Amino acid sequence: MSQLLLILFIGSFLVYLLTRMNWIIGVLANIGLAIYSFYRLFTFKVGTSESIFSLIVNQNGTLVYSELSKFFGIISLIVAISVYFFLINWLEKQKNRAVFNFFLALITASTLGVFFSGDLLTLYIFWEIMLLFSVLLVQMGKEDSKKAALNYLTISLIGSYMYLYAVFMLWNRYGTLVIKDIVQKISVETSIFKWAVLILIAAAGIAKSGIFPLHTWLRTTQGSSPDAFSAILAGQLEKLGAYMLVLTVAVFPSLKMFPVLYGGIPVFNYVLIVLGMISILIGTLMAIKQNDMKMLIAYSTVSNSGYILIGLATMDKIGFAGGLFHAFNHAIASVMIFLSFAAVIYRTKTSKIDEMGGLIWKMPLTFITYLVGIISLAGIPPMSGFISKWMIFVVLVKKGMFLTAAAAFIGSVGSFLYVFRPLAGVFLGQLKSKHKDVKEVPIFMLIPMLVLVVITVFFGVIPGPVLNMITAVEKELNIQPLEHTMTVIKSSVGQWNTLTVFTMFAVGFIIAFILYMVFPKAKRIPLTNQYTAGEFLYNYDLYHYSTRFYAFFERLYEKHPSVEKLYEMFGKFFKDIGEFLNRWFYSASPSAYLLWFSIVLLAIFWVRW
Amino acid sequence: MSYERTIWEKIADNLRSRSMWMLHYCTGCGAVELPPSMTSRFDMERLGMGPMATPRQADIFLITGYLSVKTLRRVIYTYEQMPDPKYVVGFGSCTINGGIYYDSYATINRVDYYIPVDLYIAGCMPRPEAIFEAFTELMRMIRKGEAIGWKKYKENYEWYKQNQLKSLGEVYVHDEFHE
Amino acid sequence: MMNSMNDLLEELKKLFGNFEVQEIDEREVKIDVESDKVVGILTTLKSKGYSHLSLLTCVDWINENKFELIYILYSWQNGCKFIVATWIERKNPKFVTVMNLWPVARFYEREIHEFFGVEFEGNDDMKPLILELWDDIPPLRKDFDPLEYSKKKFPGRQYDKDVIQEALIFRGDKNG
Amino acid sequence: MTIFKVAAVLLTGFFVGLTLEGIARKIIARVQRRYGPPWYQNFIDVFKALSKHGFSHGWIFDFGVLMALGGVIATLSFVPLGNLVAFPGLDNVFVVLYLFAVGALGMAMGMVGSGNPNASIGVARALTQMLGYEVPYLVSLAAIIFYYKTSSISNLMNLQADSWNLFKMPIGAAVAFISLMGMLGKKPFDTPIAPAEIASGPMVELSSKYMGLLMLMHTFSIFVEISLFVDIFLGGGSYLVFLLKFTVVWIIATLISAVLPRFRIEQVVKFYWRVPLGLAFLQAFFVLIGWVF
Repeated sequence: MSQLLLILFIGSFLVYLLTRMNWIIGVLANIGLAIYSFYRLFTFKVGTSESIFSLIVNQNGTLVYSELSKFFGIISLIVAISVYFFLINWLEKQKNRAVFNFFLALITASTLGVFFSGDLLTLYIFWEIMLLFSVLLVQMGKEDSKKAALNYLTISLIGSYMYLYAVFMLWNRYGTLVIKDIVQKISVETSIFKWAVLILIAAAGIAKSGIFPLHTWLRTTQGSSPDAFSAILAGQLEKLGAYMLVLTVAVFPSLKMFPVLYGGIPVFNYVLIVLGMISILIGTLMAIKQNDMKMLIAYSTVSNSGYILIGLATMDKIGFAGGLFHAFNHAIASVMIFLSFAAVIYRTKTSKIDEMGGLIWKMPLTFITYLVGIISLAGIPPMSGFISKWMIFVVLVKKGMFLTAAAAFIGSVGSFLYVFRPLAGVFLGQLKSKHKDVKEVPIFMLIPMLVLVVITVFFGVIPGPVLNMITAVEKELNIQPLEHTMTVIKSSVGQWNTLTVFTMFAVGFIIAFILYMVFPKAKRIPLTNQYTAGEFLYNYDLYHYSTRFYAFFERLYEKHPSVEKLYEMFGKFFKDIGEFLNRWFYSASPSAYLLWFSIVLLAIFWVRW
Repeated sequence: MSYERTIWEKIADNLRSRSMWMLHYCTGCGAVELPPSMTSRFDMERLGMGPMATPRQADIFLITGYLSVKTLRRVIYTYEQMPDPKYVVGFGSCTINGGIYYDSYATINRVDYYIPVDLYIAGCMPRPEAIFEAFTELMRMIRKGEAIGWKKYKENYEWYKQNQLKSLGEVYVHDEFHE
Repeated sequence: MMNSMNDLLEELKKLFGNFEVQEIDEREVKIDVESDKVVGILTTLKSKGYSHLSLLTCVDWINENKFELIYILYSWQNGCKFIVATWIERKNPKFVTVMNLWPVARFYEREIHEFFGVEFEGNDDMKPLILELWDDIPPLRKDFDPLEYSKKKFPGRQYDKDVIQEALIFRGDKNG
Repeated sequence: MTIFKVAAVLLTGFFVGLTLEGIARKIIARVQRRYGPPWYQNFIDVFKALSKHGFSHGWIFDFGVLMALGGVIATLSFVPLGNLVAFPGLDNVFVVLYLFAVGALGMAMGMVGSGNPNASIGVARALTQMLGYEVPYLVSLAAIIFYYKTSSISNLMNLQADSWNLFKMPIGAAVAFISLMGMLGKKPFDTPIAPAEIASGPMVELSSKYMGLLMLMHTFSIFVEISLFVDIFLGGGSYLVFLLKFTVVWIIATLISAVLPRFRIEQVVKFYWRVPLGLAFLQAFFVLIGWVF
């Protein structure tokens, strides 16, 4: 594993140099690296551990290859490979190609590093590498992306410093940072210590996967980062958050560490579930309001992270599997959606829903990608997204957690609403006259999108392979494994067969098609031939309903409280304090420096740190 | 006047005669006679008829009264949006020969000069009884395959278009109100 | 006639000289003024509370060879109406716009221009408003023959028999 | 064997669904003191619509209609009709309810694909209304699944052999019935297709066979929705008993809708999230503390 990581890190410098020479070769090299590491993931033996450099005395950094690392590694490499393929054409219009490629390669390398880490400090180091380069990538986007990057950096740093504090606490107490050792020792600690450590570690995951209250960076960051990178952000980096959450709820044995409450769920996990519920509600309701399609899906990420968190936090065999499977599905689906958006923006240069329309006639394959993506994201059979949502619903109902279930139901039905908005506004309806000459995107952008479509449909019909990986993870984490066969998913409250559902859907479609063919053929008329209450129109740009699609629903929660505004208030408060200090205490002269320096020194001597 | 039909078309015509969905183009005073024919006293629904909101779903097109030049353009546009087979019923003397507006510069005198009309109901305005008489007659005509206005419109499209152009100038006006 | 209207009339007469007054109702009065005083009178009335131009229309007096322009002003304070009428030449009719007093007059004037052919100087928007593709003299002029136009443009039904006569016989008004 | 059962379910859906729709029209007519159309009127309507020569707005329009009908047929085949169960053990409540969304999504996509803003507004309203009624419905179903520890519809049906859920959990049944009215799109919840406001909403551009196929889809969806209610709350029974219960529920729903005006769409959501959702939580609470009759 250290060898693979070394290859990846050195390879990324190589990618940089190659891209400087010829950017296509650079992208191909990047793809090659990713495919190579994808292949290597299957050759590693689960359970091997290696030690690498030592940073602290007596403490070697360790890398451990577990089922969990394999699962998340596979997700993030599928995402990475498809996005890199996409770049073959997409990067053409981008400035700073070399740096872009270099950072992407580094991010993939450090992401894998996080998944392989066997101790908390190594994890932290890879985490920070990933964070640094993703911030640098975010600010390469639209004009307001600098501000977004700052926002992203601040909230991620809140998360990672809290994590670092937990690391210090653990080091202070045990003198070791290897996760396995800590896990064995921690369950006998005082509850305050346990709470503090786990909440601080979970904070990193919460910040990264966009759970309330640290979700505010997602909207601006996803909205203004480079389009292809948004896919990486949603599919790869936010799954790091999910990994971190798995670490807090399952690797640290929350069942043994905390008293068990209603439904057999540890009290710590209840806190997470409540956060997940709030995230689902906020994500859903805010996504319905957005006019920028990338921001819309960014909020849907908030909501889906809530699902993942709820599923994981139930610590039940179905729920945990549902959470993991949802992480997989959401990664694939959001990459599909963001890639199709990137394709749309590549051609139309806008991401506002109400500035587009009717692109289905120009970009049908992109449309199909988006369609399959949203069917999976919204959790509608026969795509794979439904399977994970089903598992989460089942566990919530089985345990009698009705409030959480209601939130999950709102999120699920609400997702029909928000995913339909870009579908209707961007792809369906009247083609805007300024987009008359838009063409379908080039072939290398289509290939990854369509491959992802096939993957989603395949795992929707035959979820067995993914479920096998998930059960392996569950076994490793001492959770009872999920019962399933290749196509049947069983739970204690009933089962269902994905293949039967798909077959019946096909049968239904065929019946409908036969009926369709039997009866008289319809005449194809253009979209400008419309029922207009008898009036004839000439400007059909205005005849497309896409502005404030759900205005009547938005009106119901217009005056909602906003966390974002609260944070802005804090920000302004600190800025004001800074200005105040600046005005009163700061003067740019050597004597002032000397004065403050001596005051601080005296204070330190006085309290004798 | 009827045409050769296959057995399927005969069955289809039979069904069409029992389920006539109408689009009532309420331009004139005739519209006021429709509510009584729809509600409890006469109850149009027992013949399988019902009002429809859009021309796409409708089978019969009721022109309830005089047509001004402006409304005629819309009538033609709407008529062409209806799916085949479609039937037109003209209400009242205004649609037959202009009625009391025969000398108006703004209303046309006979509808069948511009679109084919399968059936006229005389009267100013026709009472619901007359309307029902007309509908049963229309049902008979559809069953017998005599209501072939839509075929005539297709066959004599040139003639109808020429008449429309003669009276209206351009049929679909493109001015500041249609932007 | 209400006192306030009387006072206002006195004031108007003082300002603009004498004019013919015709009382229609307790709250409605019609004044006939010369065309060069109309804008002044309208301005005064507007400042006195008659702020609503509820109608601007035209009548074709073909025997006098004149058009009569009629402004109906309504006051929302006391519910009274002033009808200001003026006469302009029928041949090459022209008048000034009151668009600057009431923006809505743009459309009234467009309509009058369309139906009577009166030009309003200062109104830049003299496109047809209601008729579509009109191709004859303005239709509400008295010298326009609608029947002839209708016959020319909209062919009627040709009857073999004289149905009117038949109907009269049928009814017993006439012997067959 | 399964093939025959599926065929039987679909044919039942077709004949019973269309007949009962005709009967509902007759009932509404009688409530309004009219004579009303014959009971077979809806068969005539469907086949007449199918026989016409209509217009298509491009492939997404056609595909949407096919997906709508296909999705609903797939859903219908999983619904147990009394003791006629096509897929025993596989008829999961959530699967059925979400498979239902395929049809809804297909219809929404096809109709918005027609490019008419009336259709878009109708679809937006329909989705919003769905957000309104699904939540209380799912919560009350969740209470039942929690109580019986199974989410298979046929199992739920068989487990209430002694006493129906209608009597065991009356509040939940009431909530489900109110939600059912919303699902059926009956007044006062027919906002999405308000003909006088938005020209029949999603169906605005539908002509000929598209209209016919969507009428079939509508019939099947009504059949699925009421069947679910009958199976889960009224104890199913044998095939004929099931149909009897089905008819009774359908007639009651029709009678209620015949005398009510229409809600505005925000009123729909407000109503559902205030009254039925609160009641559904109350029912869930009763189930938790064991207050089941």
